[in-house]
Amino acid sequence: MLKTFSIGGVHPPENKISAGSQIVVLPLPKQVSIPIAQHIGAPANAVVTKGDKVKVGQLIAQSNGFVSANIHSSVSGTVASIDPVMDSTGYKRPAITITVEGDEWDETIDRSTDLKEECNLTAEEIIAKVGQAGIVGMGGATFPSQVKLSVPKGKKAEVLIINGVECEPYLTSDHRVMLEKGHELMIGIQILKKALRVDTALIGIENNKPDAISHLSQVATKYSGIEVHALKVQYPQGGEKQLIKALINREVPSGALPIEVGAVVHNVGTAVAVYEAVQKSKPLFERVVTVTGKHLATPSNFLVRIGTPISEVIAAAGGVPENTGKIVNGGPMMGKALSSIDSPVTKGTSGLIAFPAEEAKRKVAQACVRCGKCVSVCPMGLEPYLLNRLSQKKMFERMEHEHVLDCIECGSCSFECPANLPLLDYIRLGKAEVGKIVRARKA
Amino acid sequence: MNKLLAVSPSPHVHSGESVNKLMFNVVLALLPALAVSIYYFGLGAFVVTAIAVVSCLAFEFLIQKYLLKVTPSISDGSALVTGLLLAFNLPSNLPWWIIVIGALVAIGIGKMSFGGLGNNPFNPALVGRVFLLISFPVQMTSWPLPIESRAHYMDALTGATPLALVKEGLKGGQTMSAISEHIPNNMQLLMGSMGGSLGEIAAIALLIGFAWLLFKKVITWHIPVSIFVTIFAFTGILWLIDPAHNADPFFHLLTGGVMLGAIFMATDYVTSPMNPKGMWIFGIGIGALTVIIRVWGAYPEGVSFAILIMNAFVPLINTLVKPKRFGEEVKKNG
Amino acid sequence: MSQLSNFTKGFLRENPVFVLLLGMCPTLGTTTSAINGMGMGLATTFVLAMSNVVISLIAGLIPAKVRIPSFIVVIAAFVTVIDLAMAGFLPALHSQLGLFIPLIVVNCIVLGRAEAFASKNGVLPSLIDGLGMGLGFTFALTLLGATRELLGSGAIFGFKFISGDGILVFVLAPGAFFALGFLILIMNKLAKKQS
Amino acid sequence: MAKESTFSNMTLTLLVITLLSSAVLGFVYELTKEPIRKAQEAKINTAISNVLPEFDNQPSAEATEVQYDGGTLVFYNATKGGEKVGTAVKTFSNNGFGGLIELMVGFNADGTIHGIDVVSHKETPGLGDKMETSKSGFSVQFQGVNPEDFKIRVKKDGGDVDAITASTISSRAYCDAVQRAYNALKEGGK
Amino acid sequence: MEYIIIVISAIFVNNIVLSQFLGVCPFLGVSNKVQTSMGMAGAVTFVMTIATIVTYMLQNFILVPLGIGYMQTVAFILVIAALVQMVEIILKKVSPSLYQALGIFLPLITTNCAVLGVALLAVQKDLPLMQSVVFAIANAIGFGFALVTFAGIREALDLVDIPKPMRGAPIALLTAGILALAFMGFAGIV
Amino acid sequence: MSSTPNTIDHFGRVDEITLSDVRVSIISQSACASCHAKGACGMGEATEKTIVITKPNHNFIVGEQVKVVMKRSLGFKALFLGYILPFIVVVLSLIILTALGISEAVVGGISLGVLVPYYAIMYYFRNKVAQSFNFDLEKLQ
Amino acid sequence: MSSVVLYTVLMLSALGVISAVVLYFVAQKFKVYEDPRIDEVEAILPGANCGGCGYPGCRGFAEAFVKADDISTLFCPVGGNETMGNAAKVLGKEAAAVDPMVAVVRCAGTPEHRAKTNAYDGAKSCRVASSLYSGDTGCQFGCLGLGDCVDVCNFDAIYIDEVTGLPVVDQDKCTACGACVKACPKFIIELRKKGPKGKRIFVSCVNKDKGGVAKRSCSVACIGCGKCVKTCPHDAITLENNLAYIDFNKCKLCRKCVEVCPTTAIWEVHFPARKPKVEDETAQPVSEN
Ligand SMILES: Cc1cc2nc3c(=O)[nH]c(=O)nc-3n(C[C@H](O)[C@H](O)[C@H](O)COP(=O)(O)O)c2cc1C
Ligand SMILES: Cc1cc2nc3c(=O)[nH]c(=O)nc-3n(C[C@H](O)[C@H](O)[C@H](O)COP(=O)(O)O)c2cc1C
Ligand SMILES: Cc1cc2nc3c(=O)[nH]c(=O)nc-3n(C[C@H](O)[C@H](O)[C@H](O)COP(=O)(O)O)c2cc1C
Ligand SMILES: Cc1cc2nc3c(=O)[nH]c(=O)nc-3n(C[C@H](O)[C@H](O)[C@H](O)CO)c2cc1C
Ligand code: SF4
Ligand code: SF4
Ligand code: SF4
Ligand code: SF4
Ligand code: FES
Repeated sequence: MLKTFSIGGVHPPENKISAGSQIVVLPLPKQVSIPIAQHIGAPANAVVTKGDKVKVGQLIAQSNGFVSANIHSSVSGTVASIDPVMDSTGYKRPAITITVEGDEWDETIDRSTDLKEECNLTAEEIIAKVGQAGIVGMGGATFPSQVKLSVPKGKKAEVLIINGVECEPYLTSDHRVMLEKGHELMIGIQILKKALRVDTALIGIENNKPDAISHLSQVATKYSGIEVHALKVQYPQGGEKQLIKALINREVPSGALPIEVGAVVHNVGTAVAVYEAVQKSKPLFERVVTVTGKHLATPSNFLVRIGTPISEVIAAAGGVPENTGKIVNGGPMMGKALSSIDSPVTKGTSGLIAFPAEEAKRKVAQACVRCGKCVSVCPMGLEPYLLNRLSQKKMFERMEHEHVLDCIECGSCSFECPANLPLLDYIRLGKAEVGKIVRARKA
Repeated sequence: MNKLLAVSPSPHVHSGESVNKLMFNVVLALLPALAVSIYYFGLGAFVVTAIAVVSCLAFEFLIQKYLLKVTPSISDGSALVTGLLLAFNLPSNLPWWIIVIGALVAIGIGKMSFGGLGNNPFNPALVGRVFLLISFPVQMTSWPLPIESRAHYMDALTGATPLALVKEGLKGGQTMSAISEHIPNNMQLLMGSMGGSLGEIAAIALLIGFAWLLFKKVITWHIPVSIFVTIFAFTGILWLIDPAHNADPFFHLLTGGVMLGAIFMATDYVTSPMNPKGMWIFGIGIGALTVIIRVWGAYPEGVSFAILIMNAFVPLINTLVKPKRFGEEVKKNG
Repeated sequence: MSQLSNFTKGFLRENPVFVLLLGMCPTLGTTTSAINGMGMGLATTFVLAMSNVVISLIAGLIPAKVRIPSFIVVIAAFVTVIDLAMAGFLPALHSQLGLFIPLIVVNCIVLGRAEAFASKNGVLPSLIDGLGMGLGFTFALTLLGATRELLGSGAIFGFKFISGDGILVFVLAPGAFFALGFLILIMNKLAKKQS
Repeated sequence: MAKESTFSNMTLTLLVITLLSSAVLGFVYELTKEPIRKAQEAKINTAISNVLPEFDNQPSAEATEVQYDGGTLVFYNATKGGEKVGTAVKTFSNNGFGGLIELMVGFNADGTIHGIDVVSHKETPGLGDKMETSKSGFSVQFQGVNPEDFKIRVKKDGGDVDAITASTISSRAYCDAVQRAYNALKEGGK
Repeated sequence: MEYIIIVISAIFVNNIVLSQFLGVCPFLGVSNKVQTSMGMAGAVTFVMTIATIVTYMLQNFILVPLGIGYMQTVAFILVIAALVQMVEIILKKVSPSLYQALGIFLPLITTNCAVLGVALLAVQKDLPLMQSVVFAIANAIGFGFALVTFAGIREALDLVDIPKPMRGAPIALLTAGILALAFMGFAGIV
Repeated sequence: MSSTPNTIDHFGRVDEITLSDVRVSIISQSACASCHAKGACGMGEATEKTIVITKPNHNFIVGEQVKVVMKRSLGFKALFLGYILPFIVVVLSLIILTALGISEAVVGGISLGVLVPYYAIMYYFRNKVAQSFNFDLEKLQ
Repeated sequence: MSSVVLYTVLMLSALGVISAVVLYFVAQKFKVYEDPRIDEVEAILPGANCGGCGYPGCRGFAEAFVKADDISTLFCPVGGNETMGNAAKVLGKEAAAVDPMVAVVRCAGTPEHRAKTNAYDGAKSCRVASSLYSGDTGCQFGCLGLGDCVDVCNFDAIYIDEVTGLPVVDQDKCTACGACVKACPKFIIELRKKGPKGKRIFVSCVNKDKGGVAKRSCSVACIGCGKCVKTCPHDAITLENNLAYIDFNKCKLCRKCVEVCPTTAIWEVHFPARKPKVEDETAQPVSEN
């Protein structure tokens, strides 16, 4: 039996259409808009002004606090404006818009493709470099990585877990990264291990990516203390709590961080970014984005500069087909639907999925028949049907008691509900309200 | 683009499961039992089922449309299931107007008063059935003989159910060995050759339905199995203590409504607990109450009552028995 | 408030059973037939009217703190009177109503009217109030009894309308709840229509 | 209205009220004592006259009580013109669906049953209560039979009595009570 | 054995609320929170037991010897009312904080019907003291049992959308009716 | 009313504030609160209960609506000490005395009588008991 | 008289005295007095138990009202002045009249003025939608039209107009309880003075975007041009974040601002129709009643 996590989980159709497409470098856009808030935490402070000339990799916004991240220019050119730009939620948020002129990289960046194995930096130096490079989690949460590497006093990291699960249907960017950048990944992992002062790293990969498993297993033999584990295909195995449970059979306590059980989880993309930052001094200004959809002309994986308009990325994959009903930024289970394709690609954009109109519309909700399916699939052991009701009835204190804050918003409940109820819609709402209450109480 | 993009919160995909499909699968699972019933009871089984189903659907439609003034949702199939199960709990010679009253009670009182599908605390079909049982004890306890009365509806020849024979016999001071001459053997019980409500007789057909429901993941095994285990253990102990005055556990499992109740009625989502732990408590309760009523009560059969009583406990079970949460055990130390 | 509306309010607008939901025990427990319901209602009416009268007379003389016990004594006395009288003159009905006759003493309506109305008003209004409330109660019980009797045995006040048995539950305990539930529903609807 | 509450005026008020009420009550009790007794007697008397042929004595005045089967049976002898016309036996059974059932069974002088009336029972309305003479003809089948050759048991148990539909338990208890009355009568009541 | 019969009968077969119709008002009115109804059940158990002991003594050692059994109603209600209040005063005097905690925990204990009814029933049944007490306790448990179950259902119903006209009393009564229907399954156990 | 399953809360009104205490009267939240006859039903006289909270954590003004919050376990503890334990004591003494074959009048008398020492003991321990019951006042937003 | 009567009298009297003693102590310990005026006040209150007054239910309010020394801070929005007057009479006091208020919807973005840019397909709740994204039109401030305000109104005073997709307040039913104001995640509804004969003037827009952006997303948006501010003779209008706001305490209903607003973002309701041009009938629901 393959390892997996213990409670709940679903298995949506995988639809990894673009799994076979090699990563293609997307041509430079004419203009990029780089939001100053692309991560969890405080927005960065712009350090350029309108009219400034910038190079690729140049710092344009400075991290603003412990939980925040630097932002670098992804192109070279002139800063056209620092104005609010519509982001993927439709709200206008401050962004640095740059008109592209050529492709001049910052001199410090090592643009060669050779592998650089050795790393003689100390843990602190590594962490500092990761912070400077503005690396945030590429697994979707965009949490500043240097924060996760700074193990709090009194806690000790025992194992590094590398998240190559990519349990979301459709998405293949991590899969391609593992296949095409296996060596970089391994070095990145060694660096992360050093930063965390741990001896072991476990890479968890779902069994629907046998090529990645065998490739990495083979590469890993060259390095000490890196194990590759095949996992049963089960959503949301990529959730860090689930992955930790699957790999080392420990449960992160409710409300606690993984470090509580001695684990630190990083995405494969993050590890590669760490390699590039530490060994090549390359900040995070581009990422792999899967562009896919059943009716898309050429489902692809692109290496995209941050700030590129989403419309251009999709155009490169053949453009938005005629009967597209919905475009999602991220995976189909957790991604955000776009209200317009004019917003830019950010550090958290792992994929863009176009759904044909007939799959886009939700079905009409019926009455909850209390079938308990939502309860049985919830990986956190919650009772979504109840949370949904409580949220609708605004009974937030009881929601807190029913542990709504444990919800990882994986969407398994809404996915499974035969009555097509928008469970997560209301749970998320309630979670936000409860969060407010809890914060107010602490204050 | 000429059409507007849809925007909704995640997730953006769905399993494709629907209430209608679930209900449809329950109907499918009930078909073998219906077939057996029509084989044994013929016309009566057919007429009673038809009346029950049609009147349940009709009442649901009328109440939703004219009293609650909402869009009728009879197409979700739940009223169809209620109708079928109500019919399955009735003798096949029940006069039509009694069936209609039963359907009205089931749908009107049991379901719609609480707001319809998903809201009712008690199993609607059983509310209807028990209401009838208490209101029309004579009609509700005369059971057409299988096969012999196939061509008749109301004027069928009637007899007693094996459970009633045993109860009467024991009350009249006979021992099991004397009684067992008059009751069918276990094989006959399995195949359904006995008097009884039209859908409850054929254990084998009901078990086939069970397998279908499990296969289609409509229900989980917890509730039926916990009921079976409890009844088997409880009656087994009584039987071991005094085999002369207690029927054997197989007899208890195969007669009356145990199979029908455990597989199809106790598992009604709306009126059963939401997680396996709760389901076990629920099932054990039903099993124990069934045996208590059968052995010591006035009624020869107690499954319906047992399920209804345990239905009443479901809200308590749901608040007290929670699913195992991720990360809860470790929390105690930390 | 005019005497008339004082009298009639008990029937619909402030009906103790349908609107105020008071005295549920006798309401449910004694209404197996219209005649039983009516008997219970009238017995209660008697106690209600008489105790209201007496209490309106003596209320001024009673120190506040012993109001309730004094009222209880008065009410209990009248309950015993009606209990004894029924045992003597209506033995059949008395045995049907059984426990619920002595329980009139704790019927919230009786003490409620004594406290809320009789103790603050004159003799005549108190009498009218007691009669009105009591008859409202009687009306509700009779209606409920008639409904249950009709559905349960096809008769009203013993007159058979339908041959055969009727729907037996209605003369049993669950039927009491069902019938009252639906009657309240209907009364609510009627009250809404009126206003 | 409310007067100041002091210990003494509270005690005094309550004392006066209770005094008055109790006096009234005592008076009412005295008044109703007789009617109540009469009503109880009348019930027995009606039952006796319902189950016996015409008589001209006061059977209830000459009742004899007999302990039997853990309960009490009461015998009422009826005479007409000094000649014995029959005996009414107030009998019981504890096996009713609702527990105790009390019957008045009237026997003719020759031991045949003349009539049966229900004195009290707690059987279910609509089911067991059909044993009441006013509710069904159940008791008719006992009239004129001699328990010596008419087996007072329901047919299910091998007797001659047609049970009330769906109320075998009540019917059994009924038979039980009748049989008890007959047995007692045979043994010593005469 | 008698005790078992008394207990089963009072809790299941002749449940005080669902089949005897005593204490219906608090059943319908107060019981919408499980924890409150549990508290209520506990308090009622105590009050019923004490009240039954007191009324038992009153009946058997005062009223009956004096030949004034008809004073039952008046005497009982006064004694019970005084008793309940006395418990409160004593509690308050003895432990004010405890009393306050109860004040927060419990709404009123308005179970007059049930308490007086049980006291009267116990006396009517002519049970000896010990059995009367068991009878009272069993009824209190039956009351609590019905109350808690019902509160559970109503808590759950709070989360669903009951049709407007059904809200409040009608749905509570229907639910109670179905509960009573289910409890009829226990018929005949004792 | 949104009490989490771990706490019980109750609306009340501040009646009086002294240097160290706040006196709050509890507004009955049971069905009785909206019942027109509440002033009248047997226990109506005690509808409004006052509780005293020592040194609350906020400033309050007289007449303010507040929420009195108590741990649920305390509620059950109060129930136990106030009703369940004396009940057990009474029933136990009943059983023991009956088993000893003493006459009913005595048994009844004594078993009721044991409540006197019970309450005496409670009285003796009242300060200890008092310490274990504490409530909080919360402001209503 | 028989001994029965004697015993009866004796026993009852004894009981009477005992109760008196018990009750004496009860009386000492309990404050039993419940002010009867609470009942009277409660009877006067509308009984909606809506909480609009800030108390848990009408009874809570009645108690507070009777106990309070100063009743001027207490007001039942549902009952209004008349009710408060009556309630004050019970206490022999005088209730200060409060200007009647009404809920006002400050968004005029009908589909005609504000084109849809996407199709919302989530749970039918404004709060859910607004926590997800800016909305299904170009205006990130405007009404989402999913009716959270309608759901919370206890008085059926607000409904979504099928044509405009915007909520409409029925000013006769609205009690100004403020529930909808709290429910709206976009802060679109405001309680404003009802005005004499319902006449009131307000800016029916909450868009804070700069003029051009605002105008592009909605043709009747307030573009923050400031003309009204200059025009107003009573200094009632302020401009903040590109949005004009009319202080209803200062507004004298002169209607001058209405004329100058280039986008018809300022509404006047319940005024007699103007003689010359009325530009856009749909935007100006003079018919609102
Ligand atoms: C408020 C907050 C504080 C966090 N602090 C730390 C931290 O100190 N150390 C750490 O390793 N991760 C920290 N994390 C990161 C989380 O463990 C987690 O990796 C991140 O939320 C993304 O995980 P997900 O994509 O599974 O949601 C923190 C996250 C949040 C939201
Ligand atoms: C439901 C759920 C599913 C997730 N799936 C994945 C996944 O498939 N791959 C992944 O790398 N991260 C996934 N994540 C994010 C991880 O929890 C975690 O944030 C990440 O592995 C931490 O690494 P990072 O900080 O380098 O991104 C998922 C998170 C959640 C809540
Ligand atoms: C609530 C209820 C009340 C009943 N009342 C009686 C009754 O009063 N008398 C009786 O003989 N049977 C009564 N029964 C029926 C018995 O339980 C039993 O089914 C019946 O007496 C035996 O059936 P049979 O007469 O058809 O053989 C009652 C059943 C229930 C559930
Ligand atoms: C597995 C399953 C079992 C069901 N059993 C019943 C049943 O016993 N009685 C019934 O009325 N409806 C039954 N239904 C239909 C439906 O759930 C029921 O009518 C709801 O209680 C109505 O709210 C069942 C449905 C399913 C899916
Ligand atoms: S899966 Fe849907 S229908 Fe089933 S219990 Fe959960 S919310 Fe209800
Ligand atoms: S979204 Fe939350 S509640 Fe739903 S299944 Fe996932 S963790 Fe559970
Ligand atoms: S419209 Fe708003 S303010 Fe007016 S009554 Fe309704 S909820 Fe209250
Ligand atoms: S006014 Fe606010 S709450 Fe009402 S529909 Fe518009 S956005 Fe929703
Ligand atoms: S509790 Fe019995 S009448 Fe109210």
